[in-house]
Amino acid sequence: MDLRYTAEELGFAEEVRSWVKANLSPSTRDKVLNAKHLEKHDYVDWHRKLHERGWVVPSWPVQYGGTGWTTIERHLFEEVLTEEGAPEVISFGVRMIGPVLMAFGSDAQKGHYLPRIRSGEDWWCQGFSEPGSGSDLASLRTKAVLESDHWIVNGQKTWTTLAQHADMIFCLVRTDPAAKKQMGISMLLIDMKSPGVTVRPIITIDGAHEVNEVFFDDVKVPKENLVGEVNKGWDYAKFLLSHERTGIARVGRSKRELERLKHIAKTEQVDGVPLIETRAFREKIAALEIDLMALEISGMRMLAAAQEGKAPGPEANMLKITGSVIQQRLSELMMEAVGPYALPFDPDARELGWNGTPIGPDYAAPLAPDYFNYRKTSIYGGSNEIQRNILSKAKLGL
Amino acid sequence: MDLRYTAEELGFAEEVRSWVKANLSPSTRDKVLNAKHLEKHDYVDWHRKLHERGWVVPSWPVQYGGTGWTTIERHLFEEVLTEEGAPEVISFGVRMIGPVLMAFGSDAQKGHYLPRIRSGEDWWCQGFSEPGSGSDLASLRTKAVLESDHWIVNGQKTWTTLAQHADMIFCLVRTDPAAKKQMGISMLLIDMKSPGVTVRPIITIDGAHEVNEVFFDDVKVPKENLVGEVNKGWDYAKFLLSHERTGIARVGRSKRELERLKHIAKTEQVDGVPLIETRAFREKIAALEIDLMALEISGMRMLAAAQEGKAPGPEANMLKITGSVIQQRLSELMMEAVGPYALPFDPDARELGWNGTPIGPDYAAPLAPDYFNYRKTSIYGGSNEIQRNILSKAKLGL
Amino acid sequence: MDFNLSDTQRMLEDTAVRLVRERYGFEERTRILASPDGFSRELWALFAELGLLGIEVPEEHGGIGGQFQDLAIVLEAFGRGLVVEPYLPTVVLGGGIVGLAGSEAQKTDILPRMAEGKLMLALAHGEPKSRYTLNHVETRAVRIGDKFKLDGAKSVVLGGDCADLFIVSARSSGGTLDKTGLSLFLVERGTPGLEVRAYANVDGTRAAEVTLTGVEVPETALLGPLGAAYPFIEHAIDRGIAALCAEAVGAMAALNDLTLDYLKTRTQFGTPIGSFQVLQHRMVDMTVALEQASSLAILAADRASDPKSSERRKAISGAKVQIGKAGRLIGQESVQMHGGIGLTMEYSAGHYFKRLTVIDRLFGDVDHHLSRFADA
Amino acid sequence: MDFNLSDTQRMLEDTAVRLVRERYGFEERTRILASPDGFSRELWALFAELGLLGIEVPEEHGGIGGQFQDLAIVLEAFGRGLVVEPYLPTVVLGGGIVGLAGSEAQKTDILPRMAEGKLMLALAHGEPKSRYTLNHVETRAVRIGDKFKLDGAKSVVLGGDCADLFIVSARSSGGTLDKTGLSLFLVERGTPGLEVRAYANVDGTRAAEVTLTGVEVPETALLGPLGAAYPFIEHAIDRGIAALCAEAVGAMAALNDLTLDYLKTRTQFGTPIGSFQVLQHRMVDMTVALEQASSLAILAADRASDPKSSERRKAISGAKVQIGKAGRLIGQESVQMHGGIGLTMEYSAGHYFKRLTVIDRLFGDVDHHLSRFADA
Repeated sequence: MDLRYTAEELGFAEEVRSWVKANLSPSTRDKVLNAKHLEKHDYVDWHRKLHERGWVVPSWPVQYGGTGWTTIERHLFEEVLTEEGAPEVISFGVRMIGPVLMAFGSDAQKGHYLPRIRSGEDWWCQGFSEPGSGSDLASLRTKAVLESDHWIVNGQKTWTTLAQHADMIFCLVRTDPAAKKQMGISMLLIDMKSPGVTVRPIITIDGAHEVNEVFFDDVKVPKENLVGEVNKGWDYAKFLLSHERTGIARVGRSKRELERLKHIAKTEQVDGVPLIETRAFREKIAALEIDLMALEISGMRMLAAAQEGKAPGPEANMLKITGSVIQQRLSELMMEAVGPYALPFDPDARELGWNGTPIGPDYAAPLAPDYFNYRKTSIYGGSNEIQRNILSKAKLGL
Repeated sequence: MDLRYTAEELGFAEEVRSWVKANLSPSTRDKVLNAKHLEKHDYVDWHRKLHERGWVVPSWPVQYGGTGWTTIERHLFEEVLTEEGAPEVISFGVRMIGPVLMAFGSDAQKGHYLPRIRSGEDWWCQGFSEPGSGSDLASLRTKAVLESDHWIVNGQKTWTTLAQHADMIFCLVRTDPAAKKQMGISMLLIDMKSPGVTVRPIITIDGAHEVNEVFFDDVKVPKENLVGEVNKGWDYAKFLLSHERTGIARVGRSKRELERLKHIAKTEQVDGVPLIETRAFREKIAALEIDLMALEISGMRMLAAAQEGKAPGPEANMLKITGSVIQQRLSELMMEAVGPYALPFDPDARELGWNGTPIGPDYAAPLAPDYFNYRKTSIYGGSNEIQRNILSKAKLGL
Repeated sequence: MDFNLSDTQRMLEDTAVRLVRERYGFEERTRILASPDGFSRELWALFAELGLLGIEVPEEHGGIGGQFQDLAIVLEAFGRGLVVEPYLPTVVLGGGIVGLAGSEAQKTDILPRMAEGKLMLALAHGEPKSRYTLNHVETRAVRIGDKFKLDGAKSVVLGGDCADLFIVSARSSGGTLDKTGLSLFLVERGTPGLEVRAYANVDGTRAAEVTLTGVEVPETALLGPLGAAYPFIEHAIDRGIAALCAEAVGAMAALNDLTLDYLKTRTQFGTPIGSFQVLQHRMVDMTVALEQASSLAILAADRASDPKSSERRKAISGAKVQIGKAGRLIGQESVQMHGGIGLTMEYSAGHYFKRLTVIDRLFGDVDHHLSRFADA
Repeated sequence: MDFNLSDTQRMLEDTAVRLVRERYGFEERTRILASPDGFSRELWALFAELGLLGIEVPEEHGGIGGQFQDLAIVLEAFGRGLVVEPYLPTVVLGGGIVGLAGSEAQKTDILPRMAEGKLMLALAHGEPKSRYTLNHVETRAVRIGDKFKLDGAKSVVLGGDCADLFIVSARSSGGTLDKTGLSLFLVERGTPGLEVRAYANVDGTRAAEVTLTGVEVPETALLGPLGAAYPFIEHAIDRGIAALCAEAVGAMAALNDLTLDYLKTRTQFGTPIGSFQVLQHRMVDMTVALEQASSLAILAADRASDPKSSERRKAISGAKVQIGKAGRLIGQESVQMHGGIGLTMEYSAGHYFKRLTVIDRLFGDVDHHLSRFADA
């Protein structure tokens, strides 16, 4: 038992760090580190750079372009990228549909889509939730009917993240209305440019356009875009979600945000004393930092177990709960830190290259909106209530 | 709308206060104010004094010896007595079985028991809970069978508070095994000296003997000791519990305990600074004091509504939840305040007249044991989980 | 001790509640927010007509000569409707400080126009570095002959976007954190050297950054005693806090109702989500939190007019702490129980959440008032 | 980075777990608590036999020359069994500080006897007024010829009831709160002027108030450098905290198991209470709290031997905070879910609750370590 990184591990981290410093565009870095809005090209350019270096899909099997790193190395890689202000690689392709296709896709699908996911040519989004189907995903109604060599899809998806940028969407659709719930669902790969697909923005209370409604009106989808077998979609979705959860603790991101919080708390003053020196706030930061230290080690213990071949079990659900609460708490403390200047709504100040005078300190504009926005972390990817239900059954046997 | 007491109300309070100062025994007062153990005579002597003064059952109708005070006056009366260190009047007779007998008892029962409750001649205890029937009270099994002119009672009650002092017990017993749950229950008045009644102490983790198991082995109870009608016991119990809940917020007691907490926090020092001057602890006290201020006003709003004739509804359940949490928090902060000296178990120091040297400060001995003991406040009288179930139905309609 | 509403209070409650119900639906509010002013001058005129702008204004000045509790009752109703009109800045803060510190002449000049809805006010006190410290004032006032010259900056001035008249605090003596040496001045919009940068807040209300560069005002613009305005400022802000507490109680009550209704109507797994015990108990805790907060909001309103500042402080800061905590719990839990829909612009829950979040930031957050309470 | 147990650790875990399972049932423990000593000398001898008293003791001194993590593994098992034998006072604190500060001669004299179970130790450092401040020492040490004279009082000395040898901290120079000027002395039970008032703690473990009145010890009794003992004391206590964290993890795991079992077996309303969603979610939160606390207990054990005190402090204090919070949550919730039975002497849940409560008070509570962490 030894909780320190080996010299090799530290050397690896340094190699990654110097490469990132050399290759990450300064403007993208600035946006990420200062919570400004990223545009599509910020994501895509970085994705391409990683692809060229062969580092875009570390967790994939080597034959599909994976790096063959140890879990610790993968952890360090994520950590360094995040710390250096690299944009997150959009997970829908790399972490979600990619692994599903490797496990259940046809050779044609693997041959066509996996390289395009790696190269960033296809931007994927996820078509699971529907207005009537949130926590109860299996009640979804969007239906697909096979007519000769096409599926005809009708229905509506919602909360579709960044659908406005997407080239492809993987959808859960009902293909057997007679079968009960989970049984009649299939997974389809749909081109967003298909006639009959309409994307409608949902503006959230922070004023951002991040999620969308996606409508399907007699959309024709080639027969061969079915993933695996018909009516087996639910199994593929569960497989996919278990992969999603492992990334969802966001330890690296939270460590970076903790530094931003400390920076703000050092700059803000209360009666001439830096906020970070005032007991109450100082100890709120400390309590959060301790929770984060614990989460990081919990995460590594899970990775170590995974290294031993154990699949991420209920531990992943625990990480999701704790990780989401820590992200929310960080955003809340940053908002508190800036005091009355949390009030002004100053969206322009979040756009790169805007050169007006900010209202209040230059870090103030994103704080309240991000606090509002981050309430989502305990809702999406299976709400924390659902996580507790799962844990109560799977881990506690209740 | 005016939240200040009128001159009359304040005058009344002063009258009560000077009477208490003149009549409460100093040794009893010392025990109450310093969390020492009270003996039976402390309760009984005080009860008699109140009885002589005609103040022992303020909430009773005048024809039964009540004072006819307004709810505000009753509130002030309780407040002053508590503040001055008077022992609580044991509620089983005055607040529980008394009102039940007035509402449902026979004339003979009223004529015999009510005067003895007022005078303190009978010490009552409550026979509701059973080992298998806690939150699910209606599942109780103790049974009573009518044989000619006696009920033959067999079974076991538990968590019976101060049964070791009791002359009488009011019991819920199953009189119709066939009827389902609530329907087959009756209420019996049982003399604790009856052959076949055995009291077994339960020692709690604070080392105290406060609760007991009470066993009934072919106990003969005169037919006329049935309260009201046979198999109606559940209704009487519900009536009784609704009366119990109103007192359970313990605002006066908590205000007194808050002062004790502040006294301890002023005496304890951290690196030469009084604990109460250190930010973290100072603000923990403040947060609790604020909750208590709110609870006091919530309680008075309920009283005012009661004055208007509205019966104490779900508000009482809310007071119970908040009141119990505040009592527990107070005991916890007192324990925290004394630091390492919370560890020694020093029961002798809690007995009056013990003149050894205490281990650590003289106020230390009761603190950890009382913290342990006060966990009961969220369990008894209907656990806070049960209170929430009731509120969710009765107030929210869920 | 008496918890009953007076007849005036019943009347005001009916008026305000009906006004909100009939004229302030979610769509109407959305339209108002989207309008150039960000509030409705038409409704403002209606407020005046109904006497809501002159509740505390003495009858001889065209008001109804009521007390602070009467105001609180209207604010609770406004909280339920998330009313964005600048009632707090103009009536509670502006009208309040004129009433506390103003000369008869100033009251006679200002209060009737305010009550008629012809004059909007803003208290320009907070500064870029003052955070929640009321005695932190860097803006300077220098007497030059029969004039005062004002220089400095005021931040997040509520209602500063539309105010016709600013009540500006400035320091004529002492250091940045001294409680003595503060004075108040009446500065009309348009006065040379007065620059107003208006903006919307995250909750849709409006405010402004105000800078004063060599602003000259006559001696008659002095409101209250020279160099001794601090007690008036603190009292006026305490009244503002009591008003915010009443508004918050209304907003929390509405949000609890909305969430309870959602629990009863939203079905998942073939049953209303309100049938899940976990959500039931959490909804109960939100209800208890509201009950506790309401009690202290009532106390705060009762003590708001109390000149004894230490007793007032305990009541006001205690209430602000309780409101801050309850607003956070109810806001976050309501959004959580609603799920995604609770975070969208198109649904009202998220707007209540934002307003409650803003209220916790106004005039001192939970930490600030916890320590003020402890020190009172 | 490696989270796997070494072979020694697996072996020790098996030994300790079996020992607790076979020899430390609830009835057995109750008997032990009721005995005059309040612990079992027979079991103590068994500990020695199994090598548990000499885990960190170098092989040449009759130990197995293991590391602190090995110790932590035993303590976790002891936590599961609520073992009351003075393992922490003698082996972790006493043996620890001798190992850190002792001369070869002192180690050779003390450690073998400790490992054989022939010598019990107690670190007498805390004082009536010191609370959790390690540098608060009023006990004085004055050199008189070739002797030291010690005067002062030590409070809540863990294991002081049965210690054969006390390690006493005293001040040979400086003011009450100075970190310099502290020294450590070995004082044998029975030394004239050494008075020991033994008692039981609320959790059944034992301690003593120790007073020193003109206690004379030879120069050879000096442990470590004269006037420079503070770093050793802080390190020894940090090790003690790491050990408590490991013990607490064991106790919390056992209490969670006990509560989960109760949820599955206790029926009310005709169903196991574990079928109620509210209790399910709260049980999940207790499980998550344990997971989080375990992670930092592992970190604390990993850093306990770290001489770099600032890095060590962050790990130790962070773990103590997490353990304190988790212990409070798990202790209080377990009692609540058990109901009355959880508060009786006859059932084990309440005893776990008491031990966890005591652990939070030992060597600094949550507030103390939160601020130590923040300042580290």
